[in-house]
Amino acid sequence: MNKVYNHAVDAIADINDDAVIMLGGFGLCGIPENSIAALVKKGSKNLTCISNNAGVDDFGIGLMLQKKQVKKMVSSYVGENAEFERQLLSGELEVELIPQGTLATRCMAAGYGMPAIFTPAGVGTEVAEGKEIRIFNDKEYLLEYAFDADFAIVKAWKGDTEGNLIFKDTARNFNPLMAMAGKITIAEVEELVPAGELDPNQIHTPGIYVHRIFQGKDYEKRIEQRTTKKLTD
Amino acid sequence: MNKVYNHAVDAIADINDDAVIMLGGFGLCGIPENSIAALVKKGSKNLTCISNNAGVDDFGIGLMLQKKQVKKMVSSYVGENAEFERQLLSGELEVELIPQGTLATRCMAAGYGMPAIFTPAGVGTEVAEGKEIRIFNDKEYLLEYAFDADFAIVKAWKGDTEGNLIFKDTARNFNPLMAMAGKITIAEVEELVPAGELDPNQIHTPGIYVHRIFQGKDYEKRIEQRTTKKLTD
Amino acid sequence: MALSKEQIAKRISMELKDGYYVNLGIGIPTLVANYIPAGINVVLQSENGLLGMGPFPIDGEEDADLINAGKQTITTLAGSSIFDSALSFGMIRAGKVDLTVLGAMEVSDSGDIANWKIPGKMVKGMGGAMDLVASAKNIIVAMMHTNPKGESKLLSACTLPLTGKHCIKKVVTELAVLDITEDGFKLMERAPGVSVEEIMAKTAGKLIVHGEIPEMQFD
Amino acid sequence: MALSKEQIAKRISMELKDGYYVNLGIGIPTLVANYIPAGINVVLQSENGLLGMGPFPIDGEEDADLINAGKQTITTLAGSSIFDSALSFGMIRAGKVDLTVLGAMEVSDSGDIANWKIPGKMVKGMGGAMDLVASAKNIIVAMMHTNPKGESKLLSACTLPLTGKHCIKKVVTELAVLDITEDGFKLMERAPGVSVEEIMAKTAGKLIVHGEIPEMQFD
Repeated sequence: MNKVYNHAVDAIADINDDAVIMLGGFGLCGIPENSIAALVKKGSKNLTCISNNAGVDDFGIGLMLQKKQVKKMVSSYVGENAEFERQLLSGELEVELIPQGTLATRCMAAGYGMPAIFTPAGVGTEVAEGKEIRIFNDKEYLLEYAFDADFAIVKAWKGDTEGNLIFKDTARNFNPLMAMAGKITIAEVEELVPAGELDPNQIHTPGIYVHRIFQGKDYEKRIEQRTTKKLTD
Repeated sequence: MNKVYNHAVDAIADINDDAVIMLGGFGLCGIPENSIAALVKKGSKNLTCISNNAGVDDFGIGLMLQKKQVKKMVSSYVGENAEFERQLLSGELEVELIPQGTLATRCMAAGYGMPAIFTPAGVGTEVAEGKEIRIFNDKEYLLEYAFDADFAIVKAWKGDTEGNLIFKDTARNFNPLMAMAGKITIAEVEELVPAGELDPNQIHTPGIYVHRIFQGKDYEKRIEQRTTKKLTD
Repeated sequence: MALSKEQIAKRISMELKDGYYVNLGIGIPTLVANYIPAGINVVLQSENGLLGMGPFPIDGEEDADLINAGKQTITTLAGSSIFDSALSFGMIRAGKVDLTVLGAMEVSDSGDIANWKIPGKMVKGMGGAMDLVASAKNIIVAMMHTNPKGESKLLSACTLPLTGKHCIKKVVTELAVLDITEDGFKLMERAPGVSVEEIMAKTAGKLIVHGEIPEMQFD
Repeated sequence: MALSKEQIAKRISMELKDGYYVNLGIGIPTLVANYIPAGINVVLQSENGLLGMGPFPIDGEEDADLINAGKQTITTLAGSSIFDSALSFGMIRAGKVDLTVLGAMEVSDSGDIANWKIPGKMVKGMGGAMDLVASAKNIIVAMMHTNPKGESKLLSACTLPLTGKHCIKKVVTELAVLDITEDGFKLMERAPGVSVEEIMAKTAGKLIVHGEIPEMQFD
C-alpha cells in the first residue's frame, strides 16, 4: 500500500468542486503551501474550507480566495485579508466563525471517533444560539459536533513512507488535529524519510491517520508579524 | 516554584486515607514503582485506585492490596492476582470494571476540561445500565463522565524540573492521560534533568499538568509475560 | 476434518488486504500474524498504544517497556509509532482500524458477542474488548464451534453477558466460515471434509445454507 | 494622573504569583510580560500551542515556525513545551492556566465581557477569546475606562455582542482597579491623583465604594 505521492498535484487530484476540506496552520505558520498552490492550479470551486484563518491577500488560503474557489470559510479569525472582506461583504463568501478551542476540539473529536464534545466556550453568546446547553457541576456547556471533512490537508516537518508525521515548533498548531479528522488526509512534509528513520516515541501523528504523503518544495514560510529585538537590547 | 522532590516518601506524604488516586501503567509496564512502595510504607487506607490493572500478587498495586490499603479498584482488567480475588470474593474489596478505552478517555476528558464524553463501548451490555444513551448518526453512544481524582501518580522515562515528561515505548499507555487528570499530579521519572535539556517538540506531557516530580531509583520493571524467540528462529 | 487453531488463523489471514491496519486479540487471533499472505503489508495495532507491532524479541533482548495488549514482550518495526491509550482507542473508535479479530464464548445470529464474563466465576474484566467490538467496522470472531460440553457457541441469542450488540460480521470456526447477515448466520465455507449436516447440527442459531457450500481452500 | 498603558500592565503584573501559568492577550496584556516581579517565576502560555514563551528573537534569528497567538515571531525558553491547539485549549478549559489577562471593549458589573464584535463593522472573529473567558478561573481585563467618545466601558450590561458571561474577576484601567463582586464593580484602588469622584463619573455600571480607597502603589 503506497502512500507516497511525488507531487502535490497528484495528491490533491480528486479534490473536486464542492469538497469540504480542512487546512492546517495558524495564521501563515505551518500551512500546506504546496497543496494550496496545487489546489489553485486545479481550480476546484465551491470549496468549504475549515481552517483557523483565511491567509492574507496574496498567501495561504488568500490565493484560493483570489480565484474565488471558496464558497464558505469555517474559521476562528479571518482578519488580515482585504479580498476576503470584499467577498464577504458582497455576499460571495459565507463565513462561519467558531471559537478557536472549539474548532480544535471538533477536529480532535473526529479523530477520536467522538461524535460530539462539550465546551463552555460561547455560552451566553451568539455562538450558543440554537445549540444544546447542558449543565455539569453547575457550569453550562455547549454540545458541539465533530467535524466531517472529505479531505484534511496538513503540513509537517518530517514524515515517513508509512505516513507518520512530526511537526516543528508552533507550526504544529491545528495540523495533527486535522490530520486525524479527514476522511482522506494528505500530508506534505519538508522532509520525507524511509520508514524506520523516525523514532516511534516521537511521532506526533501516527501513520494510520495519513493516506497520502509527499515531500513539498520551495517553502516560502512567510512571516506575518516579524517581531525581533536588536542584539544590544 | 519548586516542583522537585527528593524522595517518593515526600512526594506522596499527603496521600491520606480515603484518597482517590490514579496510578499509571498497563499491566506491570510503566507503573510508578517508587510511589507505590512509598504508599505501602505510609500505609494510607481506604484508597480508591483508578488504574487499568491491579498488579500481581507481589508487585505493583498488588503490594497495596496485600496491606489492605485499597477500598475500591476502578479498572478494565484485574486478573493475575490471587489476593485480589480473595478480597473481592470476601467482600473486602469493591471493583468497578470499565472498558479500557472508556477508562483512558475519561482520564483524557479530565485533562481537557471536558466534563463528559460519548463512546459506543458498552452499549447493549451491563456497562450501559443506568447510563444515558444518545444516538448520533444512527449509532448509540453512552455518556461517560470525566474522572475526578485527588492525585494522579505516573511514571515517565525522562522529566525536567518544570515537570515536562517523556515516556518510553508502551510504558506510555495511561501515564500521560492520568498525568493530565489529577488535581495533584506526581511524576516519578527514571531520569530527572534540568529544564532546557528536553526538546520542547518531544514533550509528551507539558509541565503545567505536573505538580511534583522526583527521580525514582532501583526500578525492577518486572515482565509479566516474557515472550522471546531464539536467535535461530 | 476440523481445522486446527493454526488453520483457523490461516483462513482468517486470507481476509487481510494490503495496507490494512489490524487489531488481533489474544489466543487464536494472535496466530493470524503468522500467516500474513506474501506480498501484502499489514500493520498490527496493539491497543495499549502501538502501531506496527513486530515479532517477539530475540532471547535476552526483551524490554519491559515494550509489551503488547496481552502483556507479552514484543518489538517495534520500521515505521512503528507509539501513543497513549486514549489515542489508541481513539483511532479504533474513529474506524481507522480496518479489521479486528477476536475470540468469543458465544456469538448470536444477529451479531451479538459475549466474551468477557461468566456469571458465578471470578470476573477479570472486559479490557479493551467492549471498545473494540463497539467501534470496529469489520470484526471477525475466531473460535471453536462448540464449547467443551459440545454445546453450540453460535446461538440465536447469547446466554452470557454481552460484550457488544450487532457488531460481528464474520465467524471462523474449526468447522466453517459464516457471515452474519440480516437473516442470521450464512454458511460460506466448510472445513475440508466437514459436512453441511455437521455444521447444521452444531449451530444453534439461525443458519442459512444456500446452494453448494464450497470447502475452504488452503495453499 | 491616569496610568499609561505600561503602568496598567505593571499594576496587573503585581497580581502574578510564583509558579503561575499565565495567558496574556494582545495589546496591553502583552506588556505585562515586561513587568514580571523579580524573584518569581511565571510561565507564559500561547494558545496556539506553547508553554514557556520567551522574548522576541534577536534580529535575523526569527523562525517562521515559532510564533505566538498574536502571530509574532518569538522564542522558547529552557523548559518550554510545544503541543497542538486542542491540548492548548484543553489545559485552559481544565483550569490549569492560573491567570488570563485580556483586553475588552465593554465589561458589565456582573462580569460579562464584550471584546470581539461591533455590529455593522467587519467581524474578524473571536479567535480564542471565548474559550479563554469561558474556562479561565481568574481573568483580569486590562482596558481604558472609557471609549474614544468618552463613554464608560464599565456598564450595567454590555451593549455589544458578548464574548462571555459572568467570567471577569477584575478590571484594571488607567483610573482604577476594580473587583467584580456579586454586588457589582468594587473600587479597590485609584490611580495616583485620580479622585473617587472621577471614577464614579466614568463608571456607568454599579460601583461600590467602601471607605477610603487607596492609591495604587508603584515601586
